[in-house]
Amino acid sequence: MMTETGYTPTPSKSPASSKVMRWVYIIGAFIVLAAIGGFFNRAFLTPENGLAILRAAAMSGMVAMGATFITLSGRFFSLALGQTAMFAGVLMAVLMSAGLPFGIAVVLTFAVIILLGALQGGIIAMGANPIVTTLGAGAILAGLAGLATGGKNVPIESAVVEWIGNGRIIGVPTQTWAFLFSVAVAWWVINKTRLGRETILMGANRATAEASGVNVALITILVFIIASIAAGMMGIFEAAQFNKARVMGFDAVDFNVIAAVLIGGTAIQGGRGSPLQSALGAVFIATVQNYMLLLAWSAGVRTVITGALIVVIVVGFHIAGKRKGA
Amino acid sequence: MSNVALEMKGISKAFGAVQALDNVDFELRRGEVMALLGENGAGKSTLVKVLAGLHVPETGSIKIDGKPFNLGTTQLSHAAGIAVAEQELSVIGTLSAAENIFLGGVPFSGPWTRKRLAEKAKPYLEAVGLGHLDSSVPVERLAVAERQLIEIARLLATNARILILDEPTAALNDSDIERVKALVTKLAREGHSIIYVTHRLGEVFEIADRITTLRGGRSNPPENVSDMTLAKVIERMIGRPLEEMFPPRASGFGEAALDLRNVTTKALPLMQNLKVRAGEIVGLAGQVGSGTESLLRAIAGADIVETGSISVDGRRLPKAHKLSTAMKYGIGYCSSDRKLDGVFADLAVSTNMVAPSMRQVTPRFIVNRRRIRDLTGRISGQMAIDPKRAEYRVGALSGGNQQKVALGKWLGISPRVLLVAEPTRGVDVGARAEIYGHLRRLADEGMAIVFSSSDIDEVHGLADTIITMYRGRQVRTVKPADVGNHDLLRDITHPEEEVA
Amino acid sequence: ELPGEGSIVMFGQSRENPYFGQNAVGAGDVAAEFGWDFTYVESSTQEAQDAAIQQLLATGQKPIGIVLNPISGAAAVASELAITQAGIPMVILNQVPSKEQADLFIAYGGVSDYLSGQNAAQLLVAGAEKAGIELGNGLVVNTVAGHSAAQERVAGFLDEMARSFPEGSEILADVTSGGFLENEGYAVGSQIIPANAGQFNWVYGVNDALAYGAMTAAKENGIVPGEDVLFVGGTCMNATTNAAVQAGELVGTSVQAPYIEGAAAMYALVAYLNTGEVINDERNLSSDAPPSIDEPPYKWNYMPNTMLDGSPESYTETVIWGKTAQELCNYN
Amino acid sequence: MKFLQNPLVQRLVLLVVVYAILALTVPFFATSGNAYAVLEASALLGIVAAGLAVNMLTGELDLSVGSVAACAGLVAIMMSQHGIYIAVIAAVIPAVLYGMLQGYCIARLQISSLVFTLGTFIGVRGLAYVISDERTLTLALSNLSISMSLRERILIFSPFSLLMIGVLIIAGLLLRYTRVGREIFAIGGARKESRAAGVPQVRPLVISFATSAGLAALAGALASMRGGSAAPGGYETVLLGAVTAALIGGVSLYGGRGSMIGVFIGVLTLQFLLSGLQLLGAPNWAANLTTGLILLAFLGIDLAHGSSPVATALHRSRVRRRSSNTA
Ligand SMILES: Nc1ncnc2c1ncn2[C@@H]1O[C@H](COP(=O)(O)OP(=O)(O)OP(=O)(O)O)[C@@H](O)[C@H]1O
Ligand SMILES: Nc1ncnc2c1ncn2[C@@H]1O[C@H](COP(=O)(O)OP(=O)(O)OP(=O)(O)O)[C@@H](O)[C@H]1O
Ligand SMILES: [Mg+2]
Ligand SMILES: [Mg+2]
Repeated sequence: MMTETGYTPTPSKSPASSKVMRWVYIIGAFIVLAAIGGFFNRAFLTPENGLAILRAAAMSGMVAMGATFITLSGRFFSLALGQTAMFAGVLMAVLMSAGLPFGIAVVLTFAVIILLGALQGGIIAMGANPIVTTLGAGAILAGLAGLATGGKNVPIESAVVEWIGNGRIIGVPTQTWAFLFSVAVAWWVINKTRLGRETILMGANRATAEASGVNVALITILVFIIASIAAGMMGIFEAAQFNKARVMGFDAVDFNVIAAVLIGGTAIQGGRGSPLQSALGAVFIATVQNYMLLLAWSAGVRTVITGALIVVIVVGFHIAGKRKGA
Repeated sequence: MSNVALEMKGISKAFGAVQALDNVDFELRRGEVMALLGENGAGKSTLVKVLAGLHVPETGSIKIDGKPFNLGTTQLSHAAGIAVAEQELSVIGTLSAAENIFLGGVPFSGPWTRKRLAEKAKPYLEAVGLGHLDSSVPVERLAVAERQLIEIARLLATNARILILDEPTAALNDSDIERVKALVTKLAREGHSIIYVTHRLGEVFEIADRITTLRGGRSNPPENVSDMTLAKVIERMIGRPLEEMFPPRASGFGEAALDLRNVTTKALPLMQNLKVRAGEIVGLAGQVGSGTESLLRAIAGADIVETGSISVDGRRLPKAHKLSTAMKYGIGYCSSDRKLDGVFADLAVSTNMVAPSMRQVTPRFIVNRRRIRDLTGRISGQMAIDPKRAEYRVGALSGGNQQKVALGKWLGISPRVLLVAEPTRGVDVGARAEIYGHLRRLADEGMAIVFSSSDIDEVHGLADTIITMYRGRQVRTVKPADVGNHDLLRDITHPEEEVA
Repeated sequence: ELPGEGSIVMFGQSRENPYFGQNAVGAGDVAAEFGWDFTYVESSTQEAQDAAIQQLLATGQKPIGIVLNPISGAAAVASELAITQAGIPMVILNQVPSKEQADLFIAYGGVSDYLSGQNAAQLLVAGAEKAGIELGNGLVVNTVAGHSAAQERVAGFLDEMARSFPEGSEILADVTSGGFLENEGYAVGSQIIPANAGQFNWVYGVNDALAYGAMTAAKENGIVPGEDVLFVGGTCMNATTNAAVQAGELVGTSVQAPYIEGAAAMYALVAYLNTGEVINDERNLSSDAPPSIDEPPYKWNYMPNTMLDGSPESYTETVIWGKTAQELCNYN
Repeated sequence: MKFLQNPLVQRLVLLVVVYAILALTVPFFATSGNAYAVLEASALLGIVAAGLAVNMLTGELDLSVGSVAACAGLVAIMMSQHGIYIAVIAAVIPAVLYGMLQGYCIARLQISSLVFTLGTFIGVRGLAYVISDERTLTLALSNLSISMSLRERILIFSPFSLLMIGVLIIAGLLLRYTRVGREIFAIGGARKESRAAGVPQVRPLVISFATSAGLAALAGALASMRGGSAAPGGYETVLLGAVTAALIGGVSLYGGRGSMIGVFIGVLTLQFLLSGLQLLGAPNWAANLTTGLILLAFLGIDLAHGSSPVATALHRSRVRRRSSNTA
């Protein structure tokens, strides 16, 4: 009874091949960038500089790994990640200055961070708008941290923390390892686990996901927990490097993270994208910044170019995605 | 002066690899109703959109009243006297009826005050039989049929001579359909030329003067309705005669698989009882709003069951169960709105197929690729879905194939009970027969199936047991052999006179 | 005739920044000394600060004096004019107003960032002599773009360097970072230091934290601070940077204490309230004791910017207005 | 009691409650001087929020308003020697053109404005640094009379705050009573349907982005001249403030719902709180905490009614409880 059609698959529509093309584009962009970079500045193409770029991408990169889950799940993004990072650092420092050993302080900190993520996810699962919820949550976290510290930096004294902040493993800083590790974990979770699959399903169409038995409330809570953990990790690394937790200096985190996710080509509506792409997005931004820094361009010019590049890249992804046959 | 209002010659339009329109010729005379027919994906809507100025064809010429015309923007198409009500409902819920009428480029100068709008909108609303309406109420508060009529009122307000209606009755009740049909006839009599797109082939014989069929993007020459039969129309559409629309019925049933006792929900305050045996297909016949879909929603857990009990294979579902609980008891549910909650249009066919079976394909939470492959292979086989397309976006498939994916995805959890609302809404006649065949085969394999439909032929042809519903009440339960279409139609429209 | 009671309102930036927190404490302590109420109104943007000042004036409150720390540079001119027109004596701190704005305020009492930059350059030169290094080219790690105090510091630093090296010591890179703290210094340092490795032997961070962050990055790249490359910030801040100074990783520092700054501004205000006069000139305040309130304040009163050579003794033995450098250099 | 379900009424009630609490607890709060100061402080936020609300009504969000305001402020200060009118015009016209271009791109590409304006948000900020040479620009002392004239007190108003009220009224009328206004609501509430209905898609978006950029520039230019200075890094928080005010005022992030009266209520609610805290000399974190709590409180209102998941869950548990009682 099947209708006969003389249909032959054309490569341009095959999702597998368009995925390959996407990677070809991304990697191509990096190669072009590297070539131009190396041409104008010899220092750009050195291994040291490569490491420096990875290190520069590491902080917002690791948070972007968590944030990608939120975007993929169709809950847009969180505007509380910077504050979560700050709060995690402050909380750990406060606990340690109260005399708790590092291990316990870290466990307690993450317990609180997980709770905070779960609370936000829970409110959003109840039907609240994610942007408004996280905007509010971020403001409250900033308020609480200010209240707890009176605005003072909180010093941390611990050899372990010192190592976490400044250690190197085979010459590569701990932060870079943490970034690579979170990329691997995020990739694995998205591609190889039920949670990952259900996150994508929910982002692609929440109503269908629910009708197919996906527990969207649970997934919502989990993705916000994951993002909070990633932010908490960053906060602890930030605090560890200079042995003190600070209340200021996390304003740009949210935007850097969102930029990494979007430049990586993850769709803002959810359901399409991957943590690997976000990681590349973060590295890409870091590379461009690094290059302009090495040429000692003024901050204004650097900012203009960063903005213009973001526009060009997101528009490029958008057009490529449409051509694929939306 | 000839009486040809619109002439299109050699129109072609491709979307990437899909040749949606392939050298299409089309002609429309003054004052006639031209039915535009074809399978899903045949190119009907694309042709309509070319006329609306939404698509620019790659080749071809268009003449209006004998003069060549360049379309390509909605403004040009307006200027040419063409007005289109597209397939998707296009009224804006938050705005009022009057505002909706004047928004789409219809002239209205001066301030848009409530009073002025109401005054100017009145004649158009009257023309479509909505003269009584308070035109300042947001249309989201109106019934679907009224919204459809407002769309037509908007066409009239443009003073266009050529009106195009793309599946205006797809989502309407029989009685509302009558309103639309009467209106179309009246407008044609008043001198409008009308292109009427539909999958309800019966309508064609009532209101159309001529028929143009499209098949795979190519056009057949127009034919007079009076020269045609239903079988001939179908043959033009699918390129071969349709032997059997409906599969043979079951010979016997098994144990009771689904049992509802005194169930009520907010939408269904009257108690509902229902028994469905393994292997049985129960058809709930009723108009939109009659409660047929609400009953399915109640069983599926999409609506909250306030009182009463539901059991599957003798196991009683918990009170006020959720969708996911129903699933665990072996209930699969396809709503009538595929795009909304039936498929993931942007994801691959294979991903869609395994969505309800996450537990099976991710044992210990880890994705098992082999299981996914096995399951998609099995479903593709059972539902006759081309396995080569397993990695395609579902949104790129035809309506019929999308519906097969929406149904087939349930096979992974081997449901005891399958609930299907409007199994063939917007699905063309060939794919329709195919879907009926699949449903029957699933029943034969031991599933209990309940479907709801506002299409009486469908219920009569497919169901083993028919339940008619009217305003949330089960009017009666009958065997198809014992009733005619006529009785069913009366039951679902005005049952009072008959039922004691 | 000093008022026996009254209130002082200080407008400033968020006390979540420890520097401004100490500003407030320093000013508040002096106000308390004279028995006055002290309110600190904090804002995070210039518009918000303007609004807060407007609100104070509009509600008819009449403090005996106002201390103003404009959010950005000379940005608060309109608010200053409004306060002056309302007849409330106002002193400014933290951002030196230009001479043209002299009519808009009673006196300035606070840092001279130009001096801070000069001090840093002198520390660098002295450090190089001590380590036996001939200064060559260098890098500057700046703070956020458009920060006027930092621009002053760099100007002072460069002028002083030009005096010491008339033939020119080249700046290879002058880069802005995202903030004021170690992390930000590290973020840019970790990129420009490996890229310019071997071509420079000094780094100026516009404060000790930025210099320290850059220094950390340098160490990670195998550079020995104090031997291969000299690092200087010139504003003591916290335990970490102090330890680095004492270890010779930063070549000395100077005490530019926010606590003293707040006090300096208040003393200028008190002296004016007491005498009703201002001497239209500038002076560097002595580090021994606060200025006398019986003499009129100068129009521009620069707080002490005492250099420390980096020895532990220099921290414990240097005393400014009764507080040791050790105390004053531990606010962050 | 039915009118209490009107979201606008709920918001008005909240505004009154906030005012009453502050008036009773904060000294000087309930003075006419403070009313003037609050309105004056609202002017910047109000004008930006009016433009952004038009933008949100179309279902879009222009993240670049803060950067545009900063650029406009710088231009206005640079041009101030030619007088206030020239300065404002010189600041606003390029912004309007920029907004039109941005709206055109977004409409034609059919790209999410959140994604697109993330880039312009950063790029235009960079432009501010470039045109100012990374310095804060100040009004020449001889031009400070501009500043004074903008804040001159008329009862409880100033020219600036009157302008804000005027902008809100005009925007409200245009939205309500013109075709373009209705188109803005249409494409915001129902993008797909409106396209099918033949509502032009490009024009309303061009207008909406021109409005958000133009009003941001107007507000930035006037606020900078009122304050006597413009910093390239300025107005960074105005986006968040304006969005918050619009949300408090009931403008939907998904488009199609909201009103200028709501925006005004939102702006005032926010400004009352900030002003109250300021009068108390409260630290920054207190403002953070309050804003956060207010936002969450509004989520509460929105969650409580309708068919939100939480309402469904409550209903479900009510049914279960009832049936276990009767069983
Ligand atoms: N915008 C588009 N991009 C890509 N392909 C398209 C687009 N619009 C239509 N098509 C494809 O063109 C073909 C013709 O589609 P069209 O919508 O005209 O069919 P139809 O006859 O109206 O079908 P139905 O009865 O389901 O409404 C189909 O294969 C369809 O999927
Ligand atoms: N939106 C779209 N974008 C790209 N390709 C499409 C789109 N819609 C349909 N197609 C492709 O166009 C071709 C023709 O579509 P059509 O609807 O005729 O499919 P079909 O196999 O005949 O299904 P059925 O018999 O169930 O109607 C199909 O191969 C389909 O994959
Ligand atoms: Mg087909
Ligand atoms: Mg169609």
